[in-house]
Amino acid sequence: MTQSPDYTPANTPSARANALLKVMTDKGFVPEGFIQAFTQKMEVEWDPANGARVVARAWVDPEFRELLLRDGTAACEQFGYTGMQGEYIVALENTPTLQNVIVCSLCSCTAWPVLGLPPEWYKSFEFRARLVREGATVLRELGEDLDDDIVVKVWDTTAESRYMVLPVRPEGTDHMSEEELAALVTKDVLIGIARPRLTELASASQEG
Amino acid sequence: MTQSPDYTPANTPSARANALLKVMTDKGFVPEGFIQAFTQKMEVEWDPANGARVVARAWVDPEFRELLLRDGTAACEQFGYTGMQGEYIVALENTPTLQNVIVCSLCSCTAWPVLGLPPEWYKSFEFRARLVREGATVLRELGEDLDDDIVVKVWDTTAESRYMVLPVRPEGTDHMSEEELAALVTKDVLIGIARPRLTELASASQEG
Amino acid sequence: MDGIHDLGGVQGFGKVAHTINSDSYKPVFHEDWEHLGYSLTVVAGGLLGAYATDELRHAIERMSARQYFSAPYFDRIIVGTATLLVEKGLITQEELDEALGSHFQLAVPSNNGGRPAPANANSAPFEIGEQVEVRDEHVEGHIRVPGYCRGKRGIVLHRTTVSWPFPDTIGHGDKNAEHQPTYHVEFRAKELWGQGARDGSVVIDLFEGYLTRIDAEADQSDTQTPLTRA
Amino acid sequence: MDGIHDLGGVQGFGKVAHTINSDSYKPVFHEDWEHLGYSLTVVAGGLLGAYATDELRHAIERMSARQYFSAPYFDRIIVGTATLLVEKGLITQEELDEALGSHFQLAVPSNNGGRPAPANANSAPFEIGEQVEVRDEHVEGHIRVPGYCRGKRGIVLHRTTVSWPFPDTIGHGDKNAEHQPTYHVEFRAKELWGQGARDGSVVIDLFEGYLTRIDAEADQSDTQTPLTRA
Repeated sequence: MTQSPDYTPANTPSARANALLKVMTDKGFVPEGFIQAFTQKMEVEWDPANGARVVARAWVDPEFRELLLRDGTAACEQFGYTGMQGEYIVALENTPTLQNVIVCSLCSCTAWPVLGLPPEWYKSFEFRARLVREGATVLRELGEDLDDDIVVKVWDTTAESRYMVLPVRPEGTDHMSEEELAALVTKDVLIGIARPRLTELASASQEG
Repeated sequence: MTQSPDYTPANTPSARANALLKVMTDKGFVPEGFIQAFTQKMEVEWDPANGARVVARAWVDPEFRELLLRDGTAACEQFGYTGMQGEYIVALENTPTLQNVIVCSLCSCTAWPVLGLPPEWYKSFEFRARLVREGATVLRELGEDLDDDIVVKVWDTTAESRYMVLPVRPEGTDHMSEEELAALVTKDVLIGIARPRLTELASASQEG
Repeated sequence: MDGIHDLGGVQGFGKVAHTINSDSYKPVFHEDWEHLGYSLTVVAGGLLGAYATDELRHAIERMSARQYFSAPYFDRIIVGTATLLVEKGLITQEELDEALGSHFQLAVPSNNGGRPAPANANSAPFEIGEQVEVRDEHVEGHIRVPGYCRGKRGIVLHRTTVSWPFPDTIGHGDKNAEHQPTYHVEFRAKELWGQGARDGSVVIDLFEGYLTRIDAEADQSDTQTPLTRA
Repeated sequence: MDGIHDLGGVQGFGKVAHTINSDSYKPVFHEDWEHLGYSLTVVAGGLLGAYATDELRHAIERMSARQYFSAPYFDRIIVGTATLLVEKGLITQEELDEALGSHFQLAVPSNNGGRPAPANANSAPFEIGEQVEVRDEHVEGHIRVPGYCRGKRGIVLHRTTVSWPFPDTIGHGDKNAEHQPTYHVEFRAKELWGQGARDGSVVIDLFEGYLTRIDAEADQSDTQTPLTRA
């Protein structure tokens, strides 16, 4: 033989997924309407705007900030951001000289209720392999060229803690409402590959 | 995007090989007849029967055996088994309680002139990954179930030494000629995954 | 297991295909089958209770290297889910093949039954600020220690207030797994990647059983890079 | 580099597809393009002298994980050869694409220029029977130290009578590479894989620059598994 039997599968990911769906449905394993409802949850309910609201609250409410850093799960519960993959939430506090970044080198663990499902690039082999070894370089390539005096601290999500980054509130935002502040906090900011930027207000708002 | 750009190449290994051949030929890089002659060398000249002849000689000639173990390259040169991937040959002496086995965990290095080109299984990810960690188990799975008192010594070909295994001459072969003895030494015996067996004389002869 | 999924620090990977804040992340799914990855595994692992999350992780880790690296993300979830449902006897390979119209390639069966948490060699939980060492173990079954921190030393930043079943046990379906807290352990980049590494650190979330206390008396070497002599 | 090609000891791989003495090994090639893998790389590296063997190894190591694991063996040689010929300016990506009629995927470019052999920290060559330690290094470029022996200790069985250019240098095309002998170093299985490993050993062929002498005075620990505290 010249190659392993699984070298070129004779079927596609889509066909495999639908075959498994069919078998599980035929067995009666899949409750009526469950997949639609769960997909709705994944597509709409779990949203980075949730994490953004938590961050904005922490920026304007010192007591809440203290709670968020002490017990992230309890703080997020106040917004109703709980449940699957949100059972033990830990907020990571950035400072002007410290940038926290989240990765899951072994698979794809993410705090779904506050960050939304992990994006493709977060699940990519490239991000998983490289972030823990050359964090600052990866961030620069992604477009966040941090000053040399900023230390990158990478959090590898290897167990059941689920992280969200609490960024530094940008200067020049004193006049902003909590809602306006939340619009500065993108999904990339919550994962930690980006710092919030005032100029992104407009485009971030469009993203909903 | 949902996958890397190279996920499903739009072309086949055969097409890529022939495209490279065309480009190199168009540039005038490929001398007339070279590929045919080199392929002949790979298919015919480099043959495990060569290593078998070396082993058989060592079994019948104590002086040659001493040379083979001291300077494998010089010993093989006496048969004309030299050149590419045969520049520094080291013979590994089995004993009744020691079985040497060769692998190249990083790629596929092999002593071409005495063993022939490496077989597919030798280049497989499975063999490369597992032999250095669980040699005895791999040998058992391949069909060589060694007694527990036999220690497996794996040689990882990570630099320029090229190995061949010198097996123990089986009992009951006193009457055999050098040529008959050589027929006991298969490619698998030279790599070290098998010990020579008297009963394999017939089938081994057929392999030429 | 020291599998090909253990990608942390593996070199040769190119640029991450992303630019910051360039993606709206909507729609969440890009192909119409992708939502089935999570939906079906939540049905199987959650509603049916057929397996724990660590069993799903282990099943995906057991995919052949060729299959793992060629399968898109949600396809790996599908293959892991199908593998476990077959292994648990809830569906069969034949049913999958028939529904698919061709062979449904599953993950490679496990060759071992996992292990219990290491017997408590630590007299007490680790404390914040304490230096700990990751056990230098080679475990054949499921484990949640990335290879790059094995045998390395770091500082405890946090001990979780919740405990979870030990992955090496529950990952093989053994519901008697000991519950343990995990620790956020910070490792300096130079400890992990050598003196040539840039400043910075990596914090890894490690179950108590993966860690050992450093005996101050036995530790006579440099505490920053104690295992490196070069 | 700590690449995905460094497969020694990686777990999760199934049975080797072979049974002893079952294969006649003739014909040597199974598809009519396979011989081109070696033929063309011998033309390019040998006749043209475009690159050294370690450069070819490095080029193959630089293939993306997806490409590496999905490509058959001789295809990897073709891709490595094509990559180097393009990088050396002897052919172009466009010529390959045109001949192929679609995109010819090459390996990922190197992000570094290799390194010289470590300055000689050893006062003399290592002797047969001497215990040596493999430097615990993380090298970004080409290197011929399999990851599984990094930082481990073994016994020298043989020093080659021939010297070769240091792979980390020549592998990046630097012809000023220092020539060094290599050593056959034997490592006990338990040193490599922990106390649970079965008896046996692995002998690795290591360039002098990858090894360090063990200072007997500094070595106060158990010599069999000196780096393991667990």
